[in-house]
Amino acid sequence: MQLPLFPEQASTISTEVDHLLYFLVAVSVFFTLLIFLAIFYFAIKYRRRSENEIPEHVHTGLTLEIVWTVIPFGLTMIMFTWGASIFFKESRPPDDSMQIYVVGKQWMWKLQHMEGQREINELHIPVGRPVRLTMTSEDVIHSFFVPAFRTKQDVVPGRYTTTWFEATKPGKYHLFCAEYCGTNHSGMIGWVYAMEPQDYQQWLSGAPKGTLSQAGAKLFEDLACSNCHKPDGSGRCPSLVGVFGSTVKLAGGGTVKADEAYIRESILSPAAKVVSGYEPLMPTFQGQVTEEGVVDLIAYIKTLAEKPAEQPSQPGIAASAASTATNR
Amino acid sequence: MTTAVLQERTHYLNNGYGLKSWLLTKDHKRIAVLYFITISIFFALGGVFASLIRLELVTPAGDLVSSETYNKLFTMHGVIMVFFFLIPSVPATMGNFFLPMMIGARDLAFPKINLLSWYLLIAGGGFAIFAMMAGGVDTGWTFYTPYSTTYSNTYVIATALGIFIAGFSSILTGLNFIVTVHRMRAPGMTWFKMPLFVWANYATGVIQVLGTPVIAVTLVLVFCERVFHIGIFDPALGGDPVLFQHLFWFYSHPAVYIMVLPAMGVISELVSTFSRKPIFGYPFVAFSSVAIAVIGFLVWGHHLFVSGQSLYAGLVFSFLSYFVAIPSAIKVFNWTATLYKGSISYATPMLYAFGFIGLFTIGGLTGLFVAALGIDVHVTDTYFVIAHFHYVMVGGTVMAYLGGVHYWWPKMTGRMYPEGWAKLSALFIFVGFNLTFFPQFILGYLGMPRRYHAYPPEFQVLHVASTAGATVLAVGYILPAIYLAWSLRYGPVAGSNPWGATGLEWATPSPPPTHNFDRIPVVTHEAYDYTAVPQEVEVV
Amino acid sequence: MAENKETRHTQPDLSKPEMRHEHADVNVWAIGKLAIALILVTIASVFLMFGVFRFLEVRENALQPPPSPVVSLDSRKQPPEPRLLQNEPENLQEMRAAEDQLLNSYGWADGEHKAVRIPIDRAMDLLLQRGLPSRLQPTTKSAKGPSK
Amino acid sequence: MTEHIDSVKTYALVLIALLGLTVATTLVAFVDLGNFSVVVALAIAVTKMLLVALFFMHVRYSTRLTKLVIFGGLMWLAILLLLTLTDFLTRGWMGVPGK
Amino acid sequence: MSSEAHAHAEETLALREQFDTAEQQKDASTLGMWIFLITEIMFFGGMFAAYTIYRSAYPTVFAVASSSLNVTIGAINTCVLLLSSFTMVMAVRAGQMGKRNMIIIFLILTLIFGCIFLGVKAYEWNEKYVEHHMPGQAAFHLEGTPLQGPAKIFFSLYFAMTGLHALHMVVGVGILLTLIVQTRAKKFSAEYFTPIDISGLYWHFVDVIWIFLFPLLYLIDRHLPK
Ligand code: HEA
Ligand code: HEA
Ligand code: HEC
Ligand code: CUA
Ligand SMILES: [Cu+2]
Repeated sequence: MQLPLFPEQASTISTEVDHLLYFLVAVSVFFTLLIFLAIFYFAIKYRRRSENEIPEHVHTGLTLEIVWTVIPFGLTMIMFTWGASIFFKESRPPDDSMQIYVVGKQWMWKLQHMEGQREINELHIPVGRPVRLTMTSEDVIHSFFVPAFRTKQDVVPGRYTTTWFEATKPGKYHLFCAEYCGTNHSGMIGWVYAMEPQDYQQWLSGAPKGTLSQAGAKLFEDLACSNCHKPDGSGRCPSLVGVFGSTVKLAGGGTVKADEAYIRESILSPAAKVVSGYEPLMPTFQGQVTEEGVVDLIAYIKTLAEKPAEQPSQPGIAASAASTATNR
Repeated sequence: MTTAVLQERTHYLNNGYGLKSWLLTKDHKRIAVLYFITISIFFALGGVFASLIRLELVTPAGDLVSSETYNKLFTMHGVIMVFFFLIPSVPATMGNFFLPMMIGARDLAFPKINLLSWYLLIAGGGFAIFAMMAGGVDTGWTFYTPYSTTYSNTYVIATALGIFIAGFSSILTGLNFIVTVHRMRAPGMTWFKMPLFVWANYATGVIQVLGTPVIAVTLVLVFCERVFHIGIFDPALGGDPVLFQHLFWFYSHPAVYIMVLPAMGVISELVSTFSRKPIFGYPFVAFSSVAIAVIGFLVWGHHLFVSGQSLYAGLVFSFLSYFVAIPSAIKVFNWTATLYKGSISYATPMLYAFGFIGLFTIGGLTGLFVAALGIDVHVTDTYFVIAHFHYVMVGGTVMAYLGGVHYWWPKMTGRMYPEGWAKLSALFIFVGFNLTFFPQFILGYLGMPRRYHAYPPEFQVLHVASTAGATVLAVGYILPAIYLAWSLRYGPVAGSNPWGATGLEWATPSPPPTHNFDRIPVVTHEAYDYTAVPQEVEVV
Repeated sequence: MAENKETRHTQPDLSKPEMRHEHADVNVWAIGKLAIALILVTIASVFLMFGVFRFLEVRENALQPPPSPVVSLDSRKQPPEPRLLQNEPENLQEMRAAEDQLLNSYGWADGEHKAVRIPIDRAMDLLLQRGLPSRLQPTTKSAKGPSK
Repeated sequence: MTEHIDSVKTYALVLIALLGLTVATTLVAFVDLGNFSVVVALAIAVTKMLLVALFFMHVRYSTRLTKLVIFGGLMWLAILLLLTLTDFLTRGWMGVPGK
Repeated sequence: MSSEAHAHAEETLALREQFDTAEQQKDASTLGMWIFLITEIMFFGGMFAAYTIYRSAYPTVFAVASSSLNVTIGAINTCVLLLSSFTMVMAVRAGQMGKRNMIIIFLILTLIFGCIFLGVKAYEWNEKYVEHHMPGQAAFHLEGTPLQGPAKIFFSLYFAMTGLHALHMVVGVGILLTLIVQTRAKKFSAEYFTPIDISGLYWHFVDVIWIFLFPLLYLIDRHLPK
């Protein structure tokens, strides 16, 4: 008969959230006891002795009112600032975090590692390394919730949302969907396996099928992106080399940072933001490419970078290996 | 005072018999009784759904009902309880009955519109019941898109239409209250001599008038999108589901204050009457009602912290959510201070008032938990939130509602309720309530998501405790239904002012005549002046 | 909330209808000022949040590990060869694929299109048929069938 | 209650002003003022609203309570628009998709 | 209210029993109507909020979609509605002076202008239907182009806002008809014309909504080439 009363602390943020919880519980217990004891004490001390007794008038001063306005206000400001700082930390993934793509679909979680591993309702991550999840949904709103990590983030169709965590304790933790999504909402659950780094590497090198960027390269050909987007940027379409992470000047002024959300938007609704100096020729690929496809394309576009000045290619196998590694 | 004497005197109950005299009445007191019967039925219905939910959750596996049925259960439970029981509960019954009498008016400003409001609630309820009979709706009471507009194939339109119509009932009641308070107070009844129950219902009227239209138009847009696939909230066409949540919660947070403010008004009356003392800091308590109503409109974003809303907006809404907590704090402290040096009686309404102050404090303080951004990320959409809002709605408003029903029962029916049974049921309710919902705080922080039909086995013990509490709570609620009905026939006849209260409504015989006052009362004393309590009105 | 100035000592003459309800209404001017104050507080808190946002951002950035020099390069360029492998399993797998491709495909082995590359299995069969160009000791016949 | 009765001339003048403003806003729309054109369009619409409200809806003579009610209504519309915009206009400030 | 006027007005005064004086009743009705108009502001406010968000999200698409609306008809329609407001206020003025036939004339004029407005609106909608601008239609005119999604949102907002506005106009026309009938039945006098007064408020309010709808829907960035 299990009766856990407090969730496991398995991520860097979980201890901070719990410290704020202890503070809030302390304040609440104090005020609850204050109110309950005051009621009981007054109810007993001033119980009605006779039916026609009229209590004498109590002077209602301003000071008391100010006191029990200022003190609660002070407490609430502490609660707000403390909560806001944790929220800020939770919303800003470290720059060196490991990228995982998550696609929520009615009643299952599809998770994709950059190395190509694709998991359903399971996520293997190394302990001690920040993991950043870029998530979207193919149908309704879901919500990626790992109680042991104290993190939750709605997964909204039509755009990307991000969450991150850094596991501190190896183990097997619940994964829930926390935003109602229909019939099997309570079935859209799974497990997060936090593993020691060496176990994780061992798991990783299991049998990777094609990596994300390879699948992206294939898609880039199949969808004929390549015959518009030439590496040298010739023709009437911009080159996509090195576009990821750069700031793009838009038609009609304004600039935007070319992150995953921008690339996704450029693929699915290109008319929304048009690159300055170009016509909105690009057709929408809405419906022709799945969310996973978009994720693969993004992974591929991330790898497009200007080839350095062509070195004399070393002969032999090494050359081909080195060259294949760069000419994607 | 034999029951025979009671029969002779004509009062609002025996002033005309038959269906027509009730269904076409313009008397605010009769309309209040019609509302009282309607919402009791809806409360029973919502309670049955709650009991089925609790029974299902006894076992980790979803084996009592299918998951589709469970989704319909909590949706109908939420919709019926919020829109058809709690929002009309205090304003439509006690507000309708006593607001005019408390300010010395003969009726509300627009009696015909008042009757129309009741018919709108019945029409709206009819649609919701039809939707329930025909197959139910499974979108949750929040109707989040794109599930409610594209993916759910249940009776969303019928339920949305029902809520749309019931919304206008709420708007018109609010409008009626505001105009009545401004234009129809008895001579001498200035704003600061009005009972605090009137202040609370006035503030509620302001929220009803300013908030309800926004959910009305949102439901129209959901209706259009579901029928014409036009795309305002459809992500595939570039629409933004978060915009629906903004429009929905712009109304739905102020709606929770529609539910709690009238209850706070009732508690101000009970605490003052049963400690026979004017409320401590009357202007502060009066002002805090209006402050809650106004600031309540600035905080809706705290339901969207993890929904994809920008972090900056999260900061703004979390900050303002703490502003709205201060007036509630002022009210709780002033009620407690009123007890100091009072002459406190333990009549049942006062027990309910004690229960309200204690449980509303716990519920409100947990509101501060979920208003903190760091905590809410973990506990949103879990049973922690379920516990928070049941504490303030069931532990708060429903308890105050029952306190008010018992307090004004002698005035409404001319009969006293049986004190012994009433105290017993209050005890059942207090114990059953805490046993039902306190474990849900622990479940919530453990990570048990809400709206789950099946759950991991380690949460079972807490769920079983919660279901056990629910049965005790159900017994607690059924008892008053029985002994109050019993008291209509056999209860001892009540005088015109059994509690020695100060309101103008106690200056009329019980039950009051249709025109309330033979002579328009002139108010010269301050509110809650126990040296000038209206004496027993001799029954002619 | 100041109500009308003169306090009501005399009993209102209820015969006249206008005297039968209270005329002192809410002090609109005071509420107007409150409303303005509320607007200012809301707008002030919206901008105050801007300060909080900046403060948290600066604090958070300070905690971040300093970005590696490579990243500061213009992202369009990549550092010269040889580069750290970012995704070892992927690179290993690609190298093997490239080798397999070389080993099992037809193609020109050199720029001047003189020599041809043939799949290794095919090459082994041909070698068996042709036998190895052994040195002059005729005595050691290859174990397998006749040389071609 | 002999409420003040306006002269036909006042109403006629207000009508002409309204018609004039309608023509004006239509023409101004064809002039490229960049994103300033929205401000101009709204300014004209607000002036037309004030004309209709003050003159045609007799707000000039109505009780101060009515004026407060109108001001309150517009303020609530502003609350809905402003606080919703604090979300939509600040998306992406964290440089992270979805925040 | 001089006492003898008070006595004379007694019989035409439909004074509800819960009110003490006619002035109290008129104030209450006016206040009640203004509060109802506030709920209408918030009702349309929800759609204005959606409009603001989507216009700031898709400025170019909204400009292109808005350019397909006929400006001249829109402007004419606005002027028709302003004229109807003028005749409505003249009717209220006639009510203040108790001139029954003037009330009827101006009410009928307002009714005519209102029907013209609805007629023009119906024509515009039909034209939109013919040109396949209705988002619900299968052959939506921008189908397949990248603008298709946001353009559907513009047109759904266009039809939702103008549709609900037209619905309010129809209700207004109904009110005008009842008023005309009641005036002919001599129900109103200089002392009691409140129904005309508050119906006037409603009508002017519906006009003000259109005053905002016209520029926001029809006049988005008209200076851009089509
Ligand atoms: C009667 C109904 C009611 C009331 C009164 C409240 C009151 C409050 N609520 Fe609650 N709430 C709901 C009904 C209610 N709520 C519902 C129905 C939901 C969920 C809807 C859904 O998702 O389905 C919800 C959800 C909800 C959320 C979103 C949770 C989530 O889904 O993530 C938040 C977040 O801020 C919140 C906050 C508050 C706050 C700060 C108050 C404050 O008003 C409380 C103020 C009271 C006090 C503070 C206690 C008294 C004060 C003292 C004893 C003095 C000491 C106080 C201090 C130190 C400040 N509520
Ligand atoms: C607004 C008021 C309200 C009230 C009063 C209640 C009352 C109760 N509620 Fe709840 N509840 C909500 C509002 C309310 N609820 C909302 C808004 C939700 C969210 C829905 C969603 O997620 O979409 C919710 C969800 C909710 C859940 C979560 C479901 C889920 O997420 O999966 C649970 C679970 O335990 C629950 C339990 C209960 C219980 C045991 C009661 C008990 O108090 C009920 C006991 C009452 C009875 C048993 C009635 C019996 C009485 C009679 C028959 C006599 C009376 C009759 C006459 C006088 C004629 N409620
Ligand atoms: C018909 C030609 C065409 C095709 C096919 C096409 N594009 Fe484009 N693309 C363009 C044009 C023109 C632009 C610049 C205008 C704009 O931003 O819409 C562009 C812009 C982009 C951008 C933004 C570039 C920047 O510098 O901001 C990305 C990313 C992109 N395309 C990716 C893709 C992908 C991925 C595909 C295939 C799935 C694809 N494109 C297919 C023509 C095309
Ligand atoms: Cu996915 Cu709930
Ligand atoms: Cu809320």
